[in-house]
Amino acid sequence: MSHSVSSSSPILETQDLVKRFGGLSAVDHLNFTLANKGRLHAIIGPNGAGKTTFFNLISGRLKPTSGRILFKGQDITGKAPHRIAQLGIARTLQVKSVFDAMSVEDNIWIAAQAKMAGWHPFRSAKHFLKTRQKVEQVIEEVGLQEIAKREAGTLSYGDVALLEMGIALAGDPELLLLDEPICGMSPKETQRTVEKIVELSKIVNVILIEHDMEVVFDVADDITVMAQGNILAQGSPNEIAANAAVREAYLGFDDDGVDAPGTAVAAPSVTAKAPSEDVQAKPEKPSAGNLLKIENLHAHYGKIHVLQGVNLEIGAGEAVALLGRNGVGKTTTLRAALNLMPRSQGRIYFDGQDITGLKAERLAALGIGYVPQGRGIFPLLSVMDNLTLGLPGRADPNLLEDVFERFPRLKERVSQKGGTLSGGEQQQLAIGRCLMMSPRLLILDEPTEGIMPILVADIRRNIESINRSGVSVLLIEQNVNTALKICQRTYIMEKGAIAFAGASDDLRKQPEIVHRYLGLSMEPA
Amino acid sequence: MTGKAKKPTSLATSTNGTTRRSFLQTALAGGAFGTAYLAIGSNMYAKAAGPITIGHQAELTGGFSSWGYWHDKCAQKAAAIINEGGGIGGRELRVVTDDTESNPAAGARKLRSLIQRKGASFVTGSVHSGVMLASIPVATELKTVYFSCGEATEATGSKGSRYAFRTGNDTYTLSGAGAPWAYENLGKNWTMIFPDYAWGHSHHKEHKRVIEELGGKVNDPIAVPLDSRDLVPYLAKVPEETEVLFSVFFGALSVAFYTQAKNMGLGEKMKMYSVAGTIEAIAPADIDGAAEGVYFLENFPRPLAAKDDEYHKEFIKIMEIDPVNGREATSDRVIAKSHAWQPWENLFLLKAAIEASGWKGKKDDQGVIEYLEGAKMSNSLAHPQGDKILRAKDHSGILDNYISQVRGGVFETIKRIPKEEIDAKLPPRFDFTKTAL
Amino acid sequence: MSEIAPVDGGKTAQTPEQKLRIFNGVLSIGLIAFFLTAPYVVPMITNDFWVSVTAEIMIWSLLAASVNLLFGYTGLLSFGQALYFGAGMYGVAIGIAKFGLGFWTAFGFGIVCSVAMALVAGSLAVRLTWHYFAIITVVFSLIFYFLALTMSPLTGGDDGLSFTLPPMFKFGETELSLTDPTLQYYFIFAVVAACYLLKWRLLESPFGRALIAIRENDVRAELIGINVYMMRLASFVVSGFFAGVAGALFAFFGRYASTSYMFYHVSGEAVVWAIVGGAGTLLGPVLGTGVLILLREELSVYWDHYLLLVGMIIILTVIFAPKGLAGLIDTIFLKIVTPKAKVARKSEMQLTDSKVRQPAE
Amino acid sequence: MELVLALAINGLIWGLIIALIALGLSIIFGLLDIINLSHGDFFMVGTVLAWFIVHWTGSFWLAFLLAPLIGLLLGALIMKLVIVPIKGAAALSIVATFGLSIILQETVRATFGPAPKRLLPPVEGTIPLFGIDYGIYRLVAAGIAIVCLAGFFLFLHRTKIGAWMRAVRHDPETAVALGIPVQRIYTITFALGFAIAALGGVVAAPITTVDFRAGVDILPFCFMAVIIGGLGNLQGTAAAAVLLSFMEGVITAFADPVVARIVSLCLMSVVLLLRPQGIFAGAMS
Repeated sequence: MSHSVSSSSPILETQDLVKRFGGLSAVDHLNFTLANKGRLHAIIGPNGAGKTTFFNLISGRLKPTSGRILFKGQDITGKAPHRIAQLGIARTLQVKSVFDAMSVEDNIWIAAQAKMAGWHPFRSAKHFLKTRQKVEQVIEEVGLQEIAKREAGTLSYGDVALLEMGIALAGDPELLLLDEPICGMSPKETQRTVEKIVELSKIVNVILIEHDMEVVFDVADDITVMAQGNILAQGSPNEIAANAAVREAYLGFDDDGVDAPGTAVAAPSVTAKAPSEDVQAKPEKPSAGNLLKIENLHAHYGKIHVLQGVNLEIGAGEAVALLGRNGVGKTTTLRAALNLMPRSQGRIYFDGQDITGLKAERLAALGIGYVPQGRGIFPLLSVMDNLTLGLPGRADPNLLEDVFERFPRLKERVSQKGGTLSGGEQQQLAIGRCLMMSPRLLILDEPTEGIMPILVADIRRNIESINRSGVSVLLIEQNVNTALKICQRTYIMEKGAIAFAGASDDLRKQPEIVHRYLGLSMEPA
Repeated sequence: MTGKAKKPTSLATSTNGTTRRSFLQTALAGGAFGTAYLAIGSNMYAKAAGPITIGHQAELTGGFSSWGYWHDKCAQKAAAIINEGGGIGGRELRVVTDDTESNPAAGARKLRSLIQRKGASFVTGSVHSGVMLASIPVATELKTVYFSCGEATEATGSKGSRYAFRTGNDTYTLSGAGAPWAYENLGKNWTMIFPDYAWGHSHHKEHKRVIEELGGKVNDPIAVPLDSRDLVPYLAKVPEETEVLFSVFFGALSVAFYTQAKNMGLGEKMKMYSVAGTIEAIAPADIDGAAEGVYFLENFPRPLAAKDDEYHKEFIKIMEIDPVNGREATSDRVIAKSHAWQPWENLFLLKAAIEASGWKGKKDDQGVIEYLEGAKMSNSLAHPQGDKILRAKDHSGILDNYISQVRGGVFETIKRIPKEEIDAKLPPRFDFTKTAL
Repeated sequence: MSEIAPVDGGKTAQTPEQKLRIFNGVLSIGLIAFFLTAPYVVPMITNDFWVSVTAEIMIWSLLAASVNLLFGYTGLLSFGQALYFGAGMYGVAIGIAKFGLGFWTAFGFGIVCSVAMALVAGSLAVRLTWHYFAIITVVFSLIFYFLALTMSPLTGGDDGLSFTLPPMFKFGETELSLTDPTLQYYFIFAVVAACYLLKWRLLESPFGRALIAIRENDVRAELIGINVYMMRLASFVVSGFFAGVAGALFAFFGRYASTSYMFYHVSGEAVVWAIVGGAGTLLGPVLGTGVLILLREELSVYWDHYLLLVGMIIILTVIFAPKGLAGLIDTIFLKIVTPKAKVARKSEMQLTDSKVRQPAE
Repeated sequence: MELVLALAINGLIWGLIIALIALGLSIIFGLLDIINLSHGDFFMVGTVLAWFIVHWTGSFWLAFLLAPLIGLLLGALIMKLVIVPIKGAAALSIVATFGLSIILQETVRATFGPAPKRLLPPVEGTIPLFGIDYGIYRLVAAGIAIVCLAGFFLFLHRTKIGAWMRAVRHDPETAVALGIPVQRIYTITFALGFAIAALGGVVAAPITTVDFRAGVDILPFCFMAVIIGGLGNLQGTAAAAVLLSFMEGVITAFADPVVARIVSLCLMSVVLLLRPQGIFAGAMS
């Protein structure tokens, strides 16, 4: 694989591109140039780096706040999406979506014919020979011949992804934007799709947003790393792999002194035996007996088999972390376990009681407190209402006092609306709200996400002290170090199943596992 | 009330025995028909050429269903009497009823249904102006005599035809009958308030013409949107100097009008005058005095006392209503008396026309039409509303009207306006007799 | 999966889907044959009345079809189709009664009125989707309903405007006019059939496929270069055209126009017909309109309060046959044809699933 | 000028009553995403219940208590039998509530009868108001409407169920996780929507009429208030109802009432096209 971006005339260029949502700059003075060379260009970056917003700006779904976008030298800033598509930029969406009620053929057909749709209202679609040839060609290119007549809604997830690409290709694009094409796929599907992407990149310019670093470093010719709406680094995979700033942005280790396991970029690659065996390995029984036990949990989002048999246990008084890259199914595990979404299979036990069929609303009373991702504060309700919402009757003044003692800020703002609090205060409120119900298990989904760094340590200390008071904790966290500090044991998820289970201390000693599942892990160049 | 009204009626046995029979015979004999058929017993018509079917297109559901119930009941009772008296020309009378849902589209369809599906040779039709106007072209095209009961004057005017008749009043005759009296006795300065659609505007136009011809002053009209529930904004616009507030509403809107006008004390400041349609199927008692003191132009006065004769008495008895309020004995429904007599009388009129013209089938329709044009009906059980004529030229009924006032929750009739007076004031404006069939 | 792939050589191995297509084809041909022969066949069985009911069902089904084109194929639920129906109806009635137009010119005038109305209203309405779209279509239809009501000298208001039919053709002395019921029936049949044919052609064309694509996924449609706004507008105008033709036909049929046909209840009925019949199917509107009108016609004979049953039937259909009668027929047919095949396919799916579940290398 | 003032005040008062009915429509829409075409009939059922209760017990004030309670029960029943089975599919809900509307009207016609009736106001008499005599009950009704509106907002903001309703509307999943019985809240909301409309029926019955078709006329106006106030925005709905009615009152003083109606409808189109979130959005939340 080769080096940096060459300097022929660019197919895509953005000049000082800015997109603000309220006060937040999702894309911040971005200058990006892509040469017209038929290379596979990957964009990576942590969540919220502005990658998808960038795609949305190019494809016209969002209008930039300022700046310009040039396609083949032509200014396309602010043009309608269909115009941009007609000019030759095709894209796929992060959440796979095709025309479900139409056959595979027709899906591709509609894309091939899109530019002329409406101009031949009386001529049967079947009679457009050129289009038919194009459709056949595309179907062959993406390898969907077998299932060309099937209705798109009945396809497997992997086939849908291929179809997505087929749809994108059918419009004869000169630039193809792929947004996490393999997200949520089974390994087999991943392999097939990645092969296809590589093939395509020989025909057309491809920009790929992807979280699976293995894939990115394997196939990309060039990589752009985005962070906070701008470019953090750009270069060949090797250059990126060696870039310290990138690793930090990615692994998100705190700077509070602990040795980040990611220091060893050149760490030896994980041997083949590690993952698959570990997946099946059941964690040892915790000493105190199981408080929560998740057995063989399966779940689907439409066609996507998101959870493929998750097993997880939490002992009484234990703090357990559930880690994994974006999209591996951590939040889904929680939602499925808490009966917030339908399961396909699996059993859940809480304190020995089978709660599998129980209504979600009953769980809180059993002692499961849940702080959802994004905190789930009700913005129009007062702080007091938020705190006492889940309680059956009046608030216990002692409990209330405890919560206020723990979070004095909440007491000051008790009659303010929840929506007016800062992120950190909202997090305090969300935790306090659970504590009001005297939980035995506190489940937190990314409690430090989007919180100012100063407050992160505060939240961490609070979780620790809650745990010390005897409440079990299940923590989903992007910030590996925070998680490892709080929790005695750790599970790592990969592709909808538990890939690693063990003591946090063990994990600290095995940075390569963290790399394997969470961070930059790559084959040696 | 059950749905049995919908079945074709044939009265197999007389429950009231001979007393009833003999009364009927006398009563009918007093009518305008020949007496020959009276000899024919009720058991004989079976031998004749089969039943004669007359369709009845009525508002059994929807906005006008409180009226439609009575139209249906009147038709059924009349048919029973006719059959009891030997049918029509010795043939049994079958009345088939179809529901218009108070909706013009359904109404026109039901008219086709009556004629084409159920084989009606003649139809007595709707009291809903929209249904009636949608139906007349259908009836004309299917060459079937059609009686309407609605008041829009177009039915026997610009939208009429040789086949369309009406024995009751329209806005033209209503204005000619009542407005001069009201002008003389109630006041010279008029304000008119009415629902903002064709029927209301038609009333306004006709009454304004009469009052202005008499030299009175008519203030700006107040048209109330049909979907209004709050009438105060409109009532507030009634000028102070108004002496007579003329209103035409129907159903809920008229109850709302009386209620709210009463609440605002308008009745104390001016005379309130209206037509019977406004208070059809509603007893003044049921709206708790809201209509107290209002003058109404009726054509079939509610209290027996206003037209105290045996035919009226028998009509009341047959319809099972009380002689003061017109309330049904078996329910709390109140008769829509000024309109519902029309299907009753239309059946008797058709009977007369059929028998007089020797009608045997469709081909003889011309004879029936020619009989109807200018037909005279006289006070009898067949025509309990009283003497009337069906004018030849404009196919309109000319009949006695009555001025009543609500006093102490009941109607009190103060004046009869004879049909001759009305006829003289209202020359026909159309002539259908020249139209080819 | 392979069972879906066409089997070379013989036609013996039909998939359930293929059988369903054939079944639907037979059903359609049967329906067309019925409509084609109704004026002769129906009186043999019952009487002339049902011929005119059949004609009326065809007209109303066209209004339901206009709802269906928007909702079933474009994903926009219009609650204001009565407006374009009314425009077509008044175009004809006013054209004949007030401007003295001939038969064909009045017909054309009615259609032009409705299309123009749809173009103006649609250019605003299709900026919105879903709830907002549904509501703004009602608002537009109410505005014009009230306007028509106030302009009663022109429209006749609630009492309506009736007119005498001008002749269709004149050959010297002989005049052809819709007063001949058979001619009227075939005129309505021809026009409605032409509209359905047009609808079918449109849906088979790139335009129709673009509409379905928009219904399925408007974001994706936009991203592959379909001008979603223009397509929706075009669909809106075409459906306004169908509603307008229906209105014009109804004016001819009744020799009458009235504002009461422009009220939102008429639009509501059309939506009910379309959804009860089966949104997104070509024949659904005919089925829904036919069944509901016939049901009302028959039930009303037996019970004063038959509307209770009509309401219940509507609710039950929505609960138990959310894809409408057409969908129900298809489901039943598929169940009869393929009890075994379905089971087989299911187990195969599970197999695939379990394969996927295995941990990968 | 006096007339304008009188009409303006009348508009205000009538608007308060409408606000009560529209509020029910708004909470059903806001929480359940259902366009309820039978809402006018919920109101109508309220007027009929009031009539029956007054005629059986002779007490108007009892109607205030009983009619909403019966409305609550009917609402819960309808939720269970009609709304839950269609799983909130919006297009289907429109059709289902259309059918429901037919059923409610026909049931009332079969039991109460087709003829409109009047219900005497519990308080009679008039007071002079800018040159017209104004029914005292209207002022009482406005007072009751204010109390009910205030009571409802208090309920929404001061009680647990109210807080739950607001929470569920914002984020049902988190609400469930906190132990809030979301399904039951949905049912309560629908039932409350019915109850409020029925209460509006009791208040309005002595002013208008008791009639099985009363809902048909009131529905479009309620929808206007809900849309102009912003779909699902409760305070906005109440404010819009009052504002619209006030505006129509003022316009009626100068122009044809249908013109006033058309102006309202045009205003509504503009709001939908330019500010579909309603004119009060932002100001309220």
